Amino acid sequence: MVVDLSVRLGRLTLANPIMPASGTFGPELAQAFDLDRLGALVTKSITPEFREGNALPRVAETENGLLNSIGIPGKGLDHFIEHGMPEWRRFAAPLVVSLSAPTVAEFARAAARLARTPGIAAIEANISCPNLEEDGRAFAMLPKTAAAAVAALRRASSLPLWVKLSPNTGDIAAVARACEAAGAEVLVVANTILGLAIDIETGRPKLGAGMGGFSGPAFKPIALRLVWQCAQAVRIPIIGVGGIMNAADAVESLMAGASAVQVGTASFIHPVAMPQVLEGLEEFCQRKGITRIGDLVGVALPRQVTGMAAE
Amino acid sequence: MVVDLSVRLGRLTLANPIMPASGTFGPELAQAFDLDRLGALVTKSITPEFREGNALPRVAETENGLLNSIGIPGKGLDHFIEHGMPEWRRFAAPLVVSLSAPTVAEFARAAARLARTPGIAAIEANISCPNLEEDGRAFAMLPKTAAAAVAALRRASSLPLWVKLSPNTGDIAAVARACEAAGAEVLVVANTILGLAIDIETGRPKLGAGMGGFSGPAFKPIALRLVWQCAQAVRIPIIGVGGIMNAADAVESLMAGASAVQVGTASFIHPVAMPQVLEGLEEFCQRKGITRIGDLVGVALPRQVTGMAAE
Amino acid sequence: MESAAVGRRYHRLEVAAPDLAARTRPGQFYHLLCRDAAGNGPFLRRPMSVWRIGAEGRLGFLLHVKGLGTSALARLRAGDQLSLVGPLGQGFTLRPGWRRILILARGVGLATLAPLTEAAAARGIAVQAVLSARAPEDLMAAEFAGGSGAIIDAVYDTDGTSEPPAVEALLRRRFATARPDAVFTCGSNRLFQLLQRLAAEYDIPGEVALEQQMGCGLGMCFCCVRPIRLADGSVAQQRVCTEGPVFDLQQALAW
Amino acid sequence: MESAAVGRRYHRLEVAAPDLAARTRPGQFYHLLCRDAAGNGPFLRRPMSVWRIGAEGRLGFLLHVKGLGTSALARLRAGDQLSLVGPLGQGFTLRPGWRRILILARGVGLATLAPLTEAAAARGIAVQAVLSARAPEDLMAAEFAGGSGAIIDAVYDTDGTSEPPAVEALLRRRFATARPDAVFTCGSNRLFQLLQRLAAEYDIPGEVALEQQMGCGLGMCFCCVRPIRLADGSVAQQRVCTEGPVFDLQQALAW
Ligand SMILES: Cc1cc2nc3c(=O)[nH]c(=O)nc-3n(C[C@H](O)[C@H](O)[C@H](O)COP(=O)(O)OP(=O)(O)OC[C@H]3O[C@@H](n4cnc5c(N)ncnc54)[C@H](O)[C@@H]3O)c2cc1C
Ligand SMILES: Cc1cc2nc3c(=O)[nH]c(=O)nc-3n(C[C@H](O)[C@H](O)[C@H](O)COP(=O)(O)OP(=O)(O)OC[C@H]3O[C@@H](n4cnc5c(N)ncnc54)[C@H](O)[C@@H]3O)c2cc1C
Ligand SMILES: Cc1cc2nc3c(=O)[nH]c(=O)nc-3n(C[C@H](O)[C@H](O)[C@H](O)COP(=O)(O)O)c2cc1C
Ligand SMILES: Cc1cc2nc3c(=O)[nH]c(=O)nc-3n(C[C@H](O)[C@H](O)[C@H](O)COP(=O)(O)O)c2cc1C
Ligand code: FES
Ligand code: FES
Repeated sequence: MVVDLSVRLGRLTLANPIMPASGTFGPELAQAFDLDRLGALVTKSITPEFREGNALPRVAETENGLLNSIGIPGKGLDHFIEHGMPEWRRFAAPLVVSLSAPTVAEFARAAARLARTPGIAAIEANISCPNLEEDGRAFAMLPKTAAAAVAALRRASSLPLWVKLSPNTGDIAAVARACEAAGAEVLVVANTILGLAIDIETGRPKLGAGMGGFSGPAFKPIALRLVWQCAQAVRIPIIGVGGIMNAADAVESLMAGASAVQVGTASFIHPVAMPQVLEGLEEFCQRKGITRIGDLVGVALPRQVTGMAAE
Repeated sequence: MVVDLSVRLGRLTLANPIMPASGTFGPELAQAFDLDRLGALVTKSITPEFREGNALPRVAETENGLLNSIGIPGKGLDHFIEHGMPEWRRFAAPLVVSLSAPTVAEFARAAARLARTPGIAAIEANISCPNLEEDGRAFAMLPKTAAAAVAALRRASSLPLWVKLSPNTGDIAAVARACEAAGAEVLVVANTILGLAIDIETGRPKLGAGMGGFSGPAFKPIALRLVWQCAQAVRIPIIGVGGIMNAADAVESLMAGASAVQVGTASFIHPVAMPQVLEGLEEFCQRKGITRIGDLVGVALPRQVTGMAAE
Repeated sequence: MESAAVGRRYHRLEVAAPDLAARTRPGQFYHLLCRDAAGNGPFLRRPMSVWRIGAEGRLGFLLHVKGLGTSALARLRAGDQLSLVGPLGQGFTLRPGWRRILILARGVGLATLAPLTEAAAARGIAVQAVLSARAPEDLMAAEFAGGSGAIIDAVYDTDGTSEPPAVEALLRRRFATARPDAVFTCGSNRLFQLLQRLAAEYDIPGEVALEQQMGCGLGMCFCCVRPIRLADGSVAQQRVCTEGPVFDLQQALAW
Repeated sequence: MESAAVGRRYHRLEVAAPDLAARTRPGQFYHLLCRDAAGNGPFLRRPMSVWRIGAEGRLGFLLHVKGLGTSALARLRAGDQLSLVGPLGQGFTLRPGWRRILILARGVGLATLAPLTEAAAARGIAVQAVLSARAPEDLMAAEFAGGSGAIIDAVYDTDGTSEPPAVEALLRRRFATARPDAVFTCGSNRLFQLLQRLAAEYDIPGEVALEQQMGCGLGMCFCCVRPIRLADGSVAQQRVCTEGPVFDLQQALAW
């Protein structure tokens, strides 16, 4: 049985619903498998200016999860367009550029630059990266600040606009609705949740920066819940991210209302995690007699509030 | 070496910092060990009126955590005072009554009743139980609603007032400060975080209620971060809750700024978890040459913002 | 510890625990930490009925190997440790003066009822049993009867004899011939409903052992409730781990 | 797979991997999934230097058994599987024309430098080594030298010979007598700083292999950076997994 794995995300149609999560991926992974098997490629977040990144160590593990405090280091937008883009353009899969900026104006200026750069399929606005200097605050913490950033991005560029939300907000549904209203075409749910680990021998936090972003399997039930809440709040498609390690996890995210999924931390443990998720997803559909991957989307949502396809 | 395990929590001094988390404990545990070894006893949340509880199943497990949607079932405050209290008064350890109510007025009325009931050492106001009918909203989601509940409770009763916060808020520090200002004597950080799990064979949520509260080891890095944020926001003592399975976890919570800890889910896996945590804590202090448990409190906090004892 | 497969889908596990065995009554359960020798297994414990209460101080469990927990238990071998909490819950009632009982069990439900059979035999109570299984190889009649001498009717999905109408006809014949003083069941919602109706019609007392996912197993969390019709006609959520797992046949509600 | 304890705190692990061995250069590392046969071990992979690149297609690692990852690896036995990603990173440089090199290693740092010793010997380059260890039983001179014929000075904490002033005096003597064309180090911040200073004074090129906690091991996450002084004098965060783990001795900064 042939399964139609293609997914429609706003103006884009992807060959399949599997793509990397920003910051956990790079052209380096082409050593492990053919990146053009992915539904899309997503760059690490690019900032307008050079950024040093956070104090060391930047990574710590928990029993079933990962804490990181990378801090979006990078050489800035000019360097990305000049040196990063040519590298990405070697691949045929649609390229999504993740963009982060400290202010609305800088977000808009950078988006305008990207819109003039050939070879970009969509912008993923990372309005959710926990800003550690402000105790984890980010645009995506409140509907108002999120909408302001999204509206400015919408005006600045005509590229498909994906918006990545934060699990650290107290009201994800309101933030999702505000982003939809401000012109987001796709919601990416979600970035890492703030966490902490302490080395009890030294009495110091395990990360140099203190707190960090928590990802991986331990985060999955929370990420799924956020997808489920957003799917009931908006009509635009959702990309599920958080703790997806295998095909069963991807199915769970689709059933919770995601139209596609991103795989992050899993690639650190198994560089071939993404093609494996893709194969497993196809096998699941075959076993269940599902001919279109879209038929899985949102089946677990409460019946009354969803207009989506159900079994 | 003798370790002084006693802790001061507002007006109360407890013999040691280990106590159960509300809803995961009952006099039934006396079959497993002598409950008077605990620093305090904490009842499941009592509501003014009879409550049926949520749909079934009410529990689901993840790789390293637990989802529950119990829904605070119970026979109400009258029944608790008449039948519950005599059972609790068989124990010598201080009794903390967890109280939950749907409105500020009902919270206050119930607290006034408890203040007139002999044998209660403190009230733990559960202003954080995710109210599933309102998409997880609770008093503890916002500083304003939290402060309103706390202020009313403060006026209604002269008992020591502990306030249990929610991890589902977007600004735990602001909620903590609001509770402190409104008269909370101790903060209990934190209740469960909203999560979801789906049975991919049936396409339905694993819990009858859909979403549920997530607890256990997978939740620990988040719970620790909340303790750490609150410890930097307020001067009143904090009780750390979330994912504490063993003594090392308890030490981590103390180092993050908690003065005492509550153990929840761990008791389901090992009914003797609490006395084991207590023994391990004492051994840790002995190995490290720490003579007062209070010397561990907050040692991992950023130096500049804490006035607490550090090594 | 003794560990052995039983047929294709079942497994028995026997541990030496003389103190516990002496305190365990038929129908009670244990909460087992399902971790294999390497420590792998699900996060929560699993409730398991006591299937054998050996005179030699052995405690036996009969598992339907189904998911994470039961498969971890089935990986245990002689010499491995098993962490168990129990005995827990309320067992079956055998009133003085009863001479004959009838047991209706399906699948692994027979594990829960097996110790009742032995206890009845020990008191000289005759046991008439109807066992339902997918196929003859799944029946486990020997695992059920032990040395109790119970008289067994077997019904199967494979030949249609386990269909409710066929079982109803069989039960009516047994009610007429064996005239049980009480009936007991476990393991199937359909059979429970059938037995509840017939027992009411014949005015025979009875009990049913229920299942429910558990958190603590100790009565503390209220995860494991089932709706039960109380004596006053009202319906209340009762804890399977504490008020149950054995409930009055007429008070239990179908699930 | 071959697995054996080395002394009290070390362990060697050798796997048959001819394709990988053929592509591996001294100083490179592999990212190992540290799961024992039962699947227990830490969440993240651990970077491990290649310690042996066997002619017979074997790849060897030498572990200092310290925490979750290394102890899970030390539990592996013949017949078990090991998931490895690599070879990764930049190896050591041996420039044509060099005749003599000096190696300064401490603890398990010698694992990283051992294949360099073998490679040097194969090119007819003489190796003078100073190995530092807690005590004679921790030295592992044989594990370091293999069949390379390296000349080894051993210094120990137990007799004070490993103190920086003593090591400095020893190094100055060796610089004078052995006149190395290049120097290499790994395993100690103090010894790195000492060698950096002396090599600058004697104007000898050198390299150091650095460590850092890793996320992906593939250059994607920027978890593993170290500050490195670039040719233009500026300091930039470089990835140990990609630009390293081997860096120019003068460009690396103390940690
Ligand atoms: C009082 C009591 C006595 C029991 N006695 C026995 C016994 O003697 N032998 C035996 O094999 N099993 C018994 N069970 C069931 C047992 O506790 C396990 O739940 C069951 O074996 C599945 O566990 P698992 O980990 O293998 O499967 P899982 O991976 O947990 O689950 C497999 C499937 O079973 C469902 N399931 C899990 N637990 C239950 C439950 N309690 N009730 C209904 N469905 C459930 C899950 O939702 C899932 O769909 C008993 C349960 C109770 C409450
Ligand atoms: C390029 C490279 C090559 C390496 N080669 C070897 C080798 O050949 N043999 C060997 O035994 N080890 C080597 N290491 C270190 C190894 O990766 C492990 O980190 C280390 O052995 C501890 O792992 P663990 O899981 O046993 O201990 P853990 O439980 O992870 O940690 C024990 C302690 O070590 C600290 N730690 C963990 N990882 C590192 C690190 N990378 N650097 C500094 N401190 C750390 C932890 O913070 C903790 O305090 C290498 C590291 C790198 C980066
Ligand atoms: C090391 C690391 C770096 C990350 N960097 C970024 C980033 O630059 N931009 C971004 O939007 N998200 C970033 N994330 C978040 C991931 O894209 C993803 O949202 C999160 O890790 C949850 O998914 P996972 O559990 O599959 O890893 C990063 C995550 C990790 C672990
Ligand atoms: C089954 C269950 C029931 C709970 N009931 C309550 C409750 O009634 N009141 C309350 O304040 N918290 C309740 N909680 C939350 C716990 O008290 C605790 O805050 C949370 O479980 C995190 O701690 P843990 O990871 O140690 O379990 C409950 C938790 C569980 C697992
Ligand atoms: S399982 Fe906790 S009350 Fe029954
Ligand atoms: S470990 Fe990820 S970049 Fe080096």
